[in-house]
Amino acid sequence: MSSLLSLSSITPRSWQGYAALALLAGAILLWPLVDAAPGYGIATAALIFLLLLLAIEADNFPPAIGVVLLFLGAHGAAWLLLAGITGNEGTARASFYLLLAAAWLLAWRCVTVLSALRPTSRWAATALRLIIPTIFGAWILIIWEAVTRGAGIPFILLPPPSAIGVRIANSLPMLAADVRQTIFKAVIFGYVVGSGAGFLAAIAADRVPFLRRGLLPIGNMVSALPIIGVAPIMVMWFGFDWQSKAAVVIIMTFFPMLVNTVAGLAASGHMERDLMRTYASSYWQTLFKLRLPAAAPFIFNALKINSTLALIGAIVAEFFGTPVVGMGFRISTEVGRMNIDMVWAEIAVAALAGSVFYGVVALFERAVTFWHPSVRGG
Amino acid sequence: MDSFRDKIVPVTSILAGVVVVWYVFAVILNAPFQRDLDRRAGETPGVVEFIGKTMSQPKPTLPAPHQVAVNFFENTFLRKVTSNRSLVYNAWVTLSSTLLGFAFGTALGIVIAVGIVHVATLDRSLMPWIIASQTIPILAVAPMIIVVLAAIGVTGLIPKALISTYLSFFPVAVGMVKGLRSPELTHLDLMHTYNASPSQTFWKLRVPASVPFLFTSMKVAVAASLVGAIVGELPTGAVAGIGAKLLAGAYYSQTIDIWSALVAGSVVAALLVMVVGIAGRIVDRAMGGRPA
Amino acid sequence: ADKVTLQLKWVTQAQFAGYYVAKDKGFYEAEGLDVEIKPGGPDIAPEQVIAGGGADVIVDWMGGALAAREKGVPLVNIAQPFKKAGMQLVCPKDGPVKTEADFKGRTLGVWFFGNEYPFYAWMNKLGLKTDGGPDGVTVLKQSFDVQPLIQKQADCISVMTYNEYWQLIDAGYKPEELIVFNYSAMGNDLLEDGLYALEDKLKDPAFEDKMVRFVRASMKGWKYAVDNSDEAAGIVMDNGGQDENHQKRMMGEVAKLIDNADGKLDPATYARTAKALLDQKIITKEPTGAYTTAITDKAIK
Amino acid sequence: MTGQSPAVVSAIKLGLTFQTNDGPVQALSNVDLTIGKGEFVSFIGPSGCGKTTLLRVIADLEKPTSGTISVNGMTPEQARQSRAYGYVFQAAALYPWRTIERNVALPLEIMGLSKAEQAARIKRTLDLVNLGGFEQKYPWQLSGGMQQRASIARALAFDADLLLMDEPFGALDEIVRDHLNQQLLELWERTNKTICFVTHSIPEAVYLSTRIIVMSPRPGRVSDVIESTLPKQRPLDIRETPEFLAIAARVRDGLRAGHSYED
Amino acid sequence: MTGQSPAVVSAIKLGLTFQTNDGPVQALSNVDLTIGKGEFVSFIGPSGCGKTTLLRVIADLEKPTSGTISVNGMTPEQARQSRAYGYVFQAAALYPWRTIERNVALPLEIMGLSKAEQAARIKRTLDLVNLGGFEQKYPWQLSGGMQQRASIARALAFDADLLLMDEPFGALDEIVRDHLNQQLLELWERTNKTICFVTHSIPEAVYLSTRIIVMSPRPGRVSDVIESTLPKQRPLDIRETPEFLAIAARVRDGLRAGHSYED
Ligand SMILES: Nc1ncnc2c1ncn2[C@@H]1O[C@H](COP(=O)(O)OP(=O)(O)OP(=O)(O)O)[C@@H](O)[C@H]1O
Ligand SMILES: Nc1ncnc2c1ncn2[C@@H]1O[C@H](COP(=O)(O)OP(=O)(O)OP(=O)(O)O)[C@@H](O)[C@H]1O
Ligand SMILES: Cc1ncc(C[n+]2csc(CCO)c2C)c(N)n1
Ligand SMILES: [Mg+2]
Ligand SMILES: [Mg+2]
Repeated sequence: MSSLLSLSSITPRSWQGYAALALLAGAILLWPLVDAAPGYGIATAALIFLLLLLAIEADNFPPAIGVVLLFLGAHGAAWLLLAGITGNEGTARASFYLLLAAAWLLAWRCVTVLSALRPTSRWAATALRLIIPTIFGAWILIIWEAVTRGAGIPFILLPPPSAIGVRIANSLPMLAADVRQTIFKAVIFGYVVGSGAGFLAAIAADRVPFLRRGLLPIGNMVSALPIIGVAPIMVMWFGFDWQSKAAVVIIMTFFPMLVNTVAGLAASGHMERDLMRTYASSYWQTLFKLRLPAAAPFIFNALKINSTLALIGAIVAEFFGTPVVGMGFRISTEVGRMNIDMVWAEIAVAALAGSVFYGVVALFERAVTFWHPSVRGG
Repeated sequence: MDSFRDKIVPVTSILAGVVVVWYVFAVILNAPFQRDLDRRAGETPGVVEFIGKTMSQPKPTLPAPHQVAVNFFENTFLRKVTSNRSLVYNAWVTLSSTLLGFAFGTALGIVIAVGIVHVATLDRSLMPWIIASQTIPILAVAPMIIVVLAAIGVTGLIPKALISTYLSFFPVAVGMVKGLRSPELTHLDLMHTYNASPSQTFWKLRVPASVPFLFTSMKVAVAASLVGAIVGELPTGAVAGIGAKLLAGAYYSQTIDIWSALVAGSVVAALLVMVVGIAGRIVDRAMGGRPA
Repeated sequence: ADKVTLQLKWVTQAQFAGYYVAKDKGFYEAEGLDVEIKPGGPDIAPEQVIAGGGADVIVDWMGGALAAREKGVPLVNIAQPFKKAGMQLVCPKDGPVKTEADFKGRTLGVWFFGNEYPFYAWMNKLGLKTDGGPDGVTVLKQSFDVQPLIQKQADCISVMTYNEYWQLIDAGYKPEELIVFNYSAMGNDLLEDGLYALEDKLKDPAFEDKMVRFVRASMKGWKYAVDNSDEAAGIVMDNGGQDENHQKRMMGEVAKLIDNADGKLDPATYARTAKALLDQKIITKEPTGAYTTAITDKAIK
Repeated sequence: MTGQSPAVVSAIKLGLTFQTNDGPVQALSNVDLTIGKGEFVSFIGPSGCGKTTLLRVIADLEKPTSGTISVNGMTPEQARQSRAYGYVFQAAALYPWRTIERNVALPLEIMGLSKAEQAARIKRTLDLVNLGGFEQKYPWQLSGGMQQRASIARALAFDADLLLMDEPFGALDEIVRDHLNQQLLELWERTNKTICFVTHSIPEAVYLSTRIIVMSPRPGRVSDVIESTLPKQRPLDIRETPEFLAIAARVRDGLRAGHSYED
Repeated sequence: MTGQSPAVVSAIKLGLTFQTNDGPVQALSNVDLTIGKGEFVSFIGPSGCGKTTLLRVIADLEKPTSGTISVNGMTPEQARQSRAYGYVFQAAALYPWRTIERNVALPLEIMGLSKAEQAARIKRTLDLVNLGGFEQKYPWQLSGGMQQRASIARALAFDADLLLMDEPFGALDEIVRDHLNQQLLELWERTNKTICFVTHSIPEAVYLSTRIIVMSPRPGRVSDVIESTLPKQRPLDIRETPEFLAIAARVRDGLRAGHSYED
């Protein structure tokens, strides 16, 4: 093993490999990894180097083995680096970051190799589609963890992801209650009603020229009713509970849908519209059989944008008076209590919920607009 | 599209309708507190007098349109535009960071969309995280952003503009990914036969084909940008801007001030969206767009 | 001159008049200091600002400061200009709540963001649950204004003596129509506006000296503000305060909380504050070294 | 034949000028035209002479800028609203989100026909254009000629008394074309429909029509009207008769006259 | 002619199957084909027999699912990358946001030609297809035939050694078609280009080609290959010679054999 990996025989095959090798050399020059007393054990440090060198060498193996080596090498080294920082917080030196950067480059190489794979089975394709963003995301977290702990960033400015994870695990019932209040009540209701209202307003404006001329400019004004101005008013009108948050979400989601539907209704082709004319098709028939299908890509655009806007809207609206539950309530309260890990726990849950929400909309989009060039593969 | 002249009558009549409804609601919403006041004062006013009183409270639940109009007029036209009580001044402060953030956001959104459309690795790895980033409640992180930026010496316009950027790049990115992928397959095939480079296909085909999506997204983005600028004014001490006016109004329950700041914000928003719309139409015209 | 950055807890208003007066009247300059005052805002946490290096000294409430201290930001109280609490709970006389005994089953408006500790300590003392059940109270997170009372969404709301209370008066309530539960008067008060700096920086004699001069000048500013409240309100207006009459009134009320402007921390109130926080598990262990009297001792002879 | 039957289309001094970015384009000028019930009229003329435009005016898809036109004794608009005609566009104009079957069903849905009636008509017309077996395909999965046939099927399914067909068989090979020509003639005889037919093929025009209208460009106008003397019954080999060839020659002459390049 | 000159296109056992929502469609099967330099090869066959698909495989727009193909001795991909061919699509595929002139300029911009050279080529080819005067129009302001001619001009301006043309003259009348046929022959003779030409017109195929490939559908395959015995010099009236008619008859027979309906 050690003869195989004697330094001189290492031959990278990618720029990431070369760069990683250079970083390794730099790390040796700038030894040690940390300033603090316990430091890294010799065995740990050697293992880190071994893993990284294996990963650098990975391209010389058959691709299937190479990918595994890259994956294990990069992530094993990263894990050892992070594990070793315990007890040495805030004392990391350049050498530590160089090794981390090397591991990151190798993970990048791993993702590049994975992206180039042409999986044969559906199952493998799905797995790949999940693995790639996961590695990408994992590295955001790894770097975050390493920097916050390595540099000793104060906990109340930015807690490390591990602390956030622990907090999530310990506060599941509370998070669930907040999600129920904010997402299952305010967001979903507001999203449906707001998007629906924007859609209907666009249809009304399209149907009645008088409304088109009058409603659209006024619709534009609704676009930027700033949430901080509107939220207190909605609390005044609809009370403290989720109804006022839903009202804010309605206002926020209305405009993107209005604008996109109006644009989408103009998107059908001239000849297709002429065809409908030759059938003396009524307004509504043309709408349902031609113009709405042709508008679908635009409408889905709005639905996607709204899926994240609704979430922001509901959470922020809760900064302005709520019962003592809800994601926004928790965030603003826990900031005041310096429980920043709880704040990030809520943010993580929001991000997860938002991604799921968006993903569901995107799946619908693929199913409904299968015929559009952007889905057929452009 | 309709000429400006065609719009005047519909816009004014719909606005008139809004105002009427607004008055009705003002009376309804302000009535309970007025009744409380009268009861404590031991008065029993007649209907007309009572309605009059609901429309002239200093801190009404819903100010009557004329109260807002008067406040708006005073703060817009009767103050020096350099005064920090002038709505024009405050609107300008907000507008400047809106525009900067919008420019950043549009550019960033386009860059991300281009990356996603052209680089398979980015398409697979970046998009989920961009979506996740948008679900982070901005008002929660805005203070931290501003604190961190202030700590490294970045203050003033930039931090506010960055929050606008954060909110506005997403609609552009989503719309442009769709738009850049929207060219007809035969049009792409044509480029293929010319062995056009990706950048040539991009400039000569994908970009023109994405224009309808781009301008639609930019309308949403400019509105989001304005919201971002207003939100960004709060944690920076809320010194000036529409957000500062809103906050001060809220803090002192000056509902009339809040509403006139809201009106100012809405007018700015409508103007911005209209400008983007007009720009879109000019571009469409220049691209030989066929009248509907 | 030595640069000092002060981060306030809230927007520019007479609550912070002392610092603005000290700056405008040249008291800081006289101590060889160049002070920058950063106004706060909703959801801006001064603890974060100082941890991020954005300020040398902050105005904060004791609850927030001790919580931050446990989370690794070693804040130390170096002076306590506000001797009494300005927070109180008010209920309209024609409402259901007349005494503490009436709270059960009622809805109460509370400020969060670290300002909720006195309320929870009080409820704790009264033995009332706060989970919204029939034999407890329902808590609302209250926003900036007094609308919940006007809208009758809450039976009682939190106000500051120097601020929201007057908004109620402006809204047409007469003082005699309001029932007031003042935390100081009930002996439930937790320490409000104090000055906090980082422990490790205080170990540096030069910094400590800077803080001594800063506190001395600030307290001089407070004294001046208390003595000349209208002029102080004017200075606040000059620095971006809103609504002159309101600031004048606020200055008058704030003056009542200052007592004699020596900035000395009352150990008894400190102990009560720390205990209340411990009881509510806001902090988990008895804080040590969370305040020092060294600065005020040197500043005010 | 023109005189006795009631006029289905009647145009007097019809003109249409398009305004474009670089000046007006006179697509039609001074077109006088009367088409009687049951006629089969072909329009032939150089590319860009206004054939499509004329059909579009009849169909109320374009408003004339001068002159008058009536369809079935009404304005084109009223005629359109009474669903007086079926139109086959020069391009197929199929909806990409509908299968071939659903594309043909489109006009039938709009007319509100029963599901059973729809299914019957779809089957009949798709078989007619030889697209049986492609019902479930999407338009982009068909070849160019198949798309065009699908669009013909769609128009035939509509089953109006007046058929406006703009180069329906342009993308089809001779064999299919002959086949469809015969089918069309048969349909026409059986149902006594009136057909306006744009084509570029002289034999096709002569073979199908009772009257051939030759147009010439810039500005688009009628330059010759040729009444066919062929009998109503037309086997395919009628195309070799001297009578047929004589008419074809006359059409060719008219066409050539309208062209700008003489070879 | 096939044997001696180097093969421009050479396909062996080429097959292509599309996967669709309701099962696979075999568009090409077992196609063997060699096209030499300077040949003019026409493809003719019933609608949907795979002509377009074959051209698209040559052009590297579609990957075969079996067999091999080389273009200019390279893979189709390499050939495409060396800009070996110009392609005229069955539909015009003009960019709606470009004027006719700019549409023709598109390939020239991509090749990086000088402005002057671009202008010269644009003028030459637009004049060739008789679209002078329409430079500043947008596609939707042109008639169907004019759009098709613009797309031909665009391919000719590209000026590659191999021309792939998918029914380029489908929407044109006889006169223009004759004219363009002659122009194309002249260009071919002058430049010794290799041309693959899909058409539905038997006379056109015979008139133009050195070889005619008859295809038949389901699955698409080559059913007959007819070498033309006509001389290189072909005046229009060669179409009345018995030799010409004999070839045409043979093509017609081959075509008919591939059709499912016999009349
Ligand atoms: N929408 C339009 N705007 C401007 N000009 C137009 C428009 N439509 C057609 N034209 C012009 O009108 C003239 C006639 O066009 P039309 O489509 O009627 O020709 P056509 O006889 O059908 O030709 P083809 O046989 O090529 O289809 C052409 O010169 C064309 O450029
Ligand atoms: N993208 C596709 N997906 C599925 N099937 C396709 C696709 N493209 C073509 N086909 C099928 O392949 C067969 C051959 O099509 P192709 O377009 O090559 O025919 P063609 O000979 O060009 O016909 P035409 O003369 O009508 O243009 C047809 O049956 C068609 O339905
Ligand atoms: C978000 C928010 N938090 C707290 C208060 C209450 N408040 C008003 S003044 C003041 C003193 C701060 O030094 C406090 C706590 C509020 N209005 N809004
Ligand atoms: Mg036409
Ligand atoms: Mg084809």
